[in-house]
Amino acid sequence: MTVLAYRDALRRALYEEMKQDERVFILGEDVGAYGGAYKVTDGLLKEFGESRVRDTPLSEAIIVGAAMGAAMVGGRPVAELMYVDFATLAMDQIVNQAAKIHYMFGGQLSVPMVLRTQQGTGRGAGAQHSQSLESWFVHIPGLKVVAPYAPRDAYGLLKSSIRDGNPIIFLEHKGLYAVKGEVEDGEFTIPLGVADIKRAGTDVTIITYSRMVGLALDVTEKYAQQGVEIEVVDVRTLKPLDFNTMAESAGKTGRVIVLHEAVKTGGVGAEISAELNTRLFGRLKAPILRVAAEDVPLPANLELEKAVIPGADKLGAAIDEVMRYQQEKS
Amino acid sequence: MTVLAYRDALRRALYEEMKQDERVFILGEDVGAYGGAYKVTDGLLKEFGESRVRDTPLSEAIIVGAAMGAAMVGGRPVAELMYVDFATLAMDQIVNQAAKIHYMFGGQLSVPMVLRTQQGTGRGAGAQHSQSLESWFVHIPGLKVVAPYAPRDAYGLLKSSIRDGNPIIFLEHKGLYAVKGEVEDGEFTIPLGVADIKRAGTDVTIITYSRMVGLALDVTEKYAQQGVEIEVVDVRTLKPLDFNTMAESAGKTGRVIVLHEAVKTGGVGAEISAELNTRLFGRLKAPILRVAAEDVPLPANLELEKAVIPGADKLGAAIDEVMRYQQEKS
Amino acid sequence: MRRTGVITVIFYTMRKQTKLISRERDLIMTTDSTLARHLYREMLLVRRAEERILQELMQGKLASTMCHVSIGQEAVPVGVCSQMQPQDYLTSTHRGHGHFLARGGDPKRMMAELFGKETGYCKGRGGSMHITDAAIGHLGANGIVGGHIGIAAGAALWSQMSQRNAVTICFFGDGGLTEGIFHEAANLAAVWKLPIVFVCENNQYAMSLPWNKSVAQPHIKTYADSYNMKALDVDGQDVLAVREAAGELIAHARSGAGPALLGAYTYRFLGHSRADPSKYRDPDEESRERARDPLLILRANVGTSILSDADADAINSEIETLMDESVAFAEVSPLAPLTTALEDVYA
Amino acid sequence: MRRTGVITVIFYTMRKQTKLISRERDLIMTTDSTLARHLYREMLLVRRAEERILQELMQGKLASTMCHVSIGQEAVPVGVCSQMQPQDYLTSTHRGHGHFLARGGDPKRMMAELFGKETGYCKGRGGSMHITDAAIGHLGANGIVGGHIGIAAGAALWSQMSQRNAVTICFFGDGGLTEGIFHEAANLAAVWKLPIVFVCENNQYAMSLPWNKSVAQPHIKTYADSYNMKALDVDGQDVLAVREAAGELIAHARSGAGPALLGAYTYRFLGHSRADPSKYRDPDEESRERARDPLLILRANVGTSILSDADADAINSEIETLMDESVAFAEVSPLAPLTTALEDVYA
Ligand SMILES: Cc1ncc(C[n+]2csc(CCOP(=O)(O)OP(=O)(O)O)c2C)c(N)n1
Ligand SMILES: Cc1ncc(C[n+]2csc(CCOP(=O)(O)OP(=O)(O)O)c2C)c(N)n1
Ligand SMILES: [Mg+2]
Ligand SMILES: [Mg+2]
Repeated sequence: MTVLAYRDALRRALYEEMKQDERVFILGEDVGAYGGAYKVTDGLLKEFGESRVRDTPLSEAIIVGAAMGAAMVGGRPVAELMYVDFATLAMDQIVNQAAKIHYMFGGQLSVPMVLRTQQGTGRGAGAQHSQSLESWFVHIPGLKVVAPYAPRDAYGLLKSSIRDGNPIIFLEHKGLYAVKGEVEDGEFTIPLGVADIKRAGTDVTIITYSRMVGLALDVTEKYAQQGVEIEVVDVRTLKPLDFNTMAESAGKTGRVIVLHEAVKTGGVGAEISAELNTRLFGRLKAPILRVAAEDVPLPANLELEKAVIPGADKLGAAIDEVMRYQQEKS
Repeated sequence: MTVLAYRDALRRALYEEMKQDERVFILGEDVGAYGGAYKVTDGLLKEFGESRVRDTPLSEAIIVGAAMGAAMVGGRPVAELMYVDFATLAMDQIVNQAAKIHYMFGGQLSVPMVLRTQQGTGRGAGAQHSQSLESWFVHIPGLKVVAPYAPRDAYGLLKSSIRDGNPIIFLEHKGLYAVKGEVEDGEFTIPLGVADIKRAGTDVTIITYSRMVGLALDVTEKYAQQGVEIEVVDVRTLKPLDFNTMAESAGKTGRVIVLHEAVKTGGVGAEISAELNTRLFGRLKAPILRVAAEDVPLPANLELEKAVIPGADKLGAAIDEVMRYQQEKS
Repeated sequence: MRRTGVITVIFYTMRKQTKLISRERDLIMTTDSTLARHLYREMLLVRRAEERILQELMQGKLASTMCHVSIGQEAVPVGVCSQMQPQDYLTSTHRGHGHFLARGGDPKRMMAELFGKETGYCKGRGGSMHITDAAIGHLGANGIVGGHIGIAAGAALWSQMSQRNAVTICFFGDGGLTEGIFHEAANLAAVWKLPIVFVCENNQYAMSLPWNKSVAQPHIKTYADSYNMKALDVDGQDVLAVREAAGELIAHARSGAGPALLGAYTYRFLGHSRADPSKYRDPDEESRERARDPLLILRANVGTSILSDADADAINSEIETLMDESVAFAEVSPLAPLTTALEDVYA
Repeated sequence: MRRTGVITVIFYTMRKQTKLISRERDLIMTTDSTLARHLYREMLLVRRAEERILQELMQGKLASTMCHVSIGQEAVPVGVCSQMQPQDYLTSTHRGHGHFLARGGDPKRMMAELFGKETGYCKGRGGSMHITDAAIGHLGANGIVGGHIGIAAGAALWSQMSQRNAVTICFFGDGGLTEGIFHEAANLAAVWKLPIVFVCENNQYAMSLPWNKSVAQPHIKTYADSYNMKALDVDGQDVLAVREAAGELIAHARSGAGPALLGAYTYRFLGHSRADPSKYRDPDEESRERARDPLLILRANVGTSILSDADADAINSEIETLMDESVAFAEVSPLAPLTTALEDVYA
């Protein structure tokens, strides 16, 4: 075991995959000498040279386009978009092209490309640099979507993503890069599409991903002291979603909270809640609650930002609410 | 009462608003001499001239950008994007800019802009010209989203949209343009955010919008003959969603199907289902079912296309399924 | 030895004179007969295939409503593709039958694709607008104007990185020129010296939008200056001129000297799509431009000693047979089973 | 009478010589003292404001981590804005304090905005990157490189349609030049002859990306050729040269003759943001470029008879006081109540 920061775990994955597979290369803004806006690719230029660690001009559409085209003819690009907010400039390339090429062309071509980017709040970066847009990608057949929380998951899932053979949207979180966690020493991968129970519990299931896993874990102790055992399911991969693991946990606890940092309306929480409600109809003790950001753009002022995203208070209120159903109904 | 085709009802709204308000103007690809790819703006060039009906170069980002900027300083643009699939080229302008300007700049500026586009299947137009992307826009605070089915709704909602003062995503359907319906003769508007019960019923609520309202209405007769009275709720506006009307109907029937043409995963049906499940916890007779397109890109072959989008068979199966809960539970 | 001359063509939509490279009549005579026959055949193949496609479309045989023919523009894909090598790539547009056939795509499986059949190149899922043959380096016709330019840049990038000596040809229309991604791609290709040739097929209209309302100056090659890129503007009705210019630019790209831009000035003889009667065009302009048929121009330029009437007739009947066979193949092929609509979402 | 001369500046990142318009020393003497003092004051205002902002940032006083200063680049916004009329618009970038103050934005409410206070221009929701004063035609600083170019084009469009005689200034960086939307906007503006002046502030870096890895040729004005647009490249450290070039281009745009492009060559003296030690830059380059301080260049160019040391000192103390007042105003202003985070989503 080694303790690694999230960014270092990601870098280790990139480094190993580039060492092992000459087709893997990196492109994006400031990924070279600068080492990436959040320093994930730091040092890779020195190790692999300018051909495989490519600083691009500021042209997000062609960053994705060039990655996609290279992937179609034999490359294994890992493209970085500095903020997920800038993916808005490349949605045609991601959605109309990369996601559809394999299907639309009858399976003749494929797009083994990883698109790394980061999202979320925590820096008062304002409305245009703090969004969480995962639900857009989850809605697009042909894409896979990954959103790790723990450094070891970031490492293992990035490796699987690079090897996967499909266009992968790999969503990091700007607030996690410095967060540390244990990572096994040898090489390993973590399969896409498999959720992970980050804490076992019997009374409430919190389903979440990315930085909000941390928030969920944070509140569990307090509730454990009150005798409420919370299970935290980190879905890790958002497309495909591991409904089996989620439904199993939900069936056991009977109380589900879906927690994410994206705004509530149209968020991934809706998909999870809708599907679990259908699967577990009549077997839930309480309504599934969604704890998510308010339906507003994100303000730059850090205090205001905190006020609109989920915190321990809102999560706690939701836990209290679903637990009330115990008294009333059991 | 006049019987008007959808496209003619839309044109009437545009015509009237342009007559009444000099600030209203149209811009987009082929909106002038060509009359729009689907002929909605046909004849408006002759009536209002080249300054107010502006053919643009093929540059989707700047079509939206120019509309937005004009709106910020006094214009009332109605921009047309020929297919919603091309909105992927303008997502920064729509999402990072238009949707956020009022909030991010502290209320100093606003964007009274309507972005008309059309989506959906029915022409074998293939993976890049047939998507239904409403759930992306529904996820973005600051936007409003409209998706009319009936010609009179198209007319009344477009007029309200033009007058609204916010950026509106107005989603028409390529399969509805020729469909006719009654429209009242005098001028009228329909408020945004209010659902419409297109058929009253007591046993099952089908919540839907856009072209799928037609499918829902089509199946009701058959079921009425079997003694199953279906209520069809046309939400019409997708943001904000009229949950009061939906919850009232769902509370009454206890059985809810959400029907849309967008792919199921991450569709608006998830949001509707999640919210209704929470609001009506314990009061539903059957699980809320979602009937939606399969999670695949859309094939060009019209037969294959039909196979992946909801039809009477799939909708019927869902109705049968929720009705089975009557026998079991009541 | 440069054998191209310069002619001046008036672009009606621009009402400006534009100097274009074209073959000078007297230099053409050296052209060998095999080449002339090849170019004529390829152009006629595209012409006849599209005539046949229109016919089948009218009869309701096509599985999708999306279909755009390039009748009148055949010299551009044929001239350009005649200079491509087997390892090269190309990307194509919504108006892609010409690129596809000129690159050597199989008309049978193309027709089957348009009919939505299982034997089609894309198993019926793509149709005309997404016709593709990866095996011959054809990376897809694309429905998004400019959308495929990214693919082209990427194919060129990987060709460079993996030292394949391959050049990528990126066809796009005058409409594509005004999409932002063209500029992002041109700049990236220039900065990285990618082996790519951008071929702008300027048929003077993007749907109903005439060239003079689409851009503010008529010289495509001027766009290359921003990117320090080699460029030529050529008479796109003259297949020999196109071939020569393309040869020069492809060689430039292949040498590692960087990308290039070819502006080919042509004309769409028919409407944008079947739904379009082209009312926005001046009938006089249409007849003037239709008179500049690339098939006739080639025959006139090379003369009957190089390409005889008998040659032309033989080519014509070969192609007519091929078309009959292609349609027959498409007809008898089975429809793709409905369950295949759920396949191939992921690799 | 054109009073601009031409100097040649070597761009280290490009290792090419670029001819730029600059004031010739002997022609400057005619400049009046009021103007010189005004330009000096505006540049010093931007300089001192940003120095103060950095100081407050270090002390943790700013409400957001996003903050980009333009120290070294002051001559560009000041020279350009000195030619704007009250009815004109501008759009700005992430590095926007200069545009904001040069246009006449209030430093007090700006500082309050950076402190996240209710009295700030955006009620604390925007911060440095979205500083905006609609009342003076400032349509917002923008966090998306190139994102505001659409707004500028639209403001110019409506100015034209409503015959306001207003010109829109669109500031953007060398990084913005390679975003597709710049080209879409430039083309649209050219085809529609919109009254807009695109001002490319080329500070030779987009974060760590040097100009020579961003583009394939160094002349910004070359981009204008594609759009048949009037353009000038100017030494962006010489405020008088910027002012003159801007005057010419703004007049051109205002006359209805169409858009224009100004390439202003400047240098970012500090890092991209606080987090950036600029390790990717050659220290020699940095010191050479920092020696070309626009404040010093103006004083040297006009001489002490026009702008005396006493003038400069007086201006400096006026501004120091203003800065103290601005920070004090920001400090005492109340934080925006948390509930305001839920307001103004819709108009
Ligand atoms: C991004 C995008 N915008 C608009 C369209 C609709 N459309 C299809 S073809 C076409 C005209 C394209 O013009 P051009 O590039 O000149 O090609 P041509 O049709 O003349 O061959 C348009 C507007 C599209 N498919 N994609
Ligand atoms: C579309 C987009 N891409 C990337 C970024 C991240 N970013 C912010 S500023 C910047 C550099 C911009 O360079 P330039 O336009 O030259 O302006 P400068 O910072 O030099 O003033 C980058 C890459 C962004 N904000 N928006
Ligand atoms: Mg064209
Ligand atoms: Mg810069």
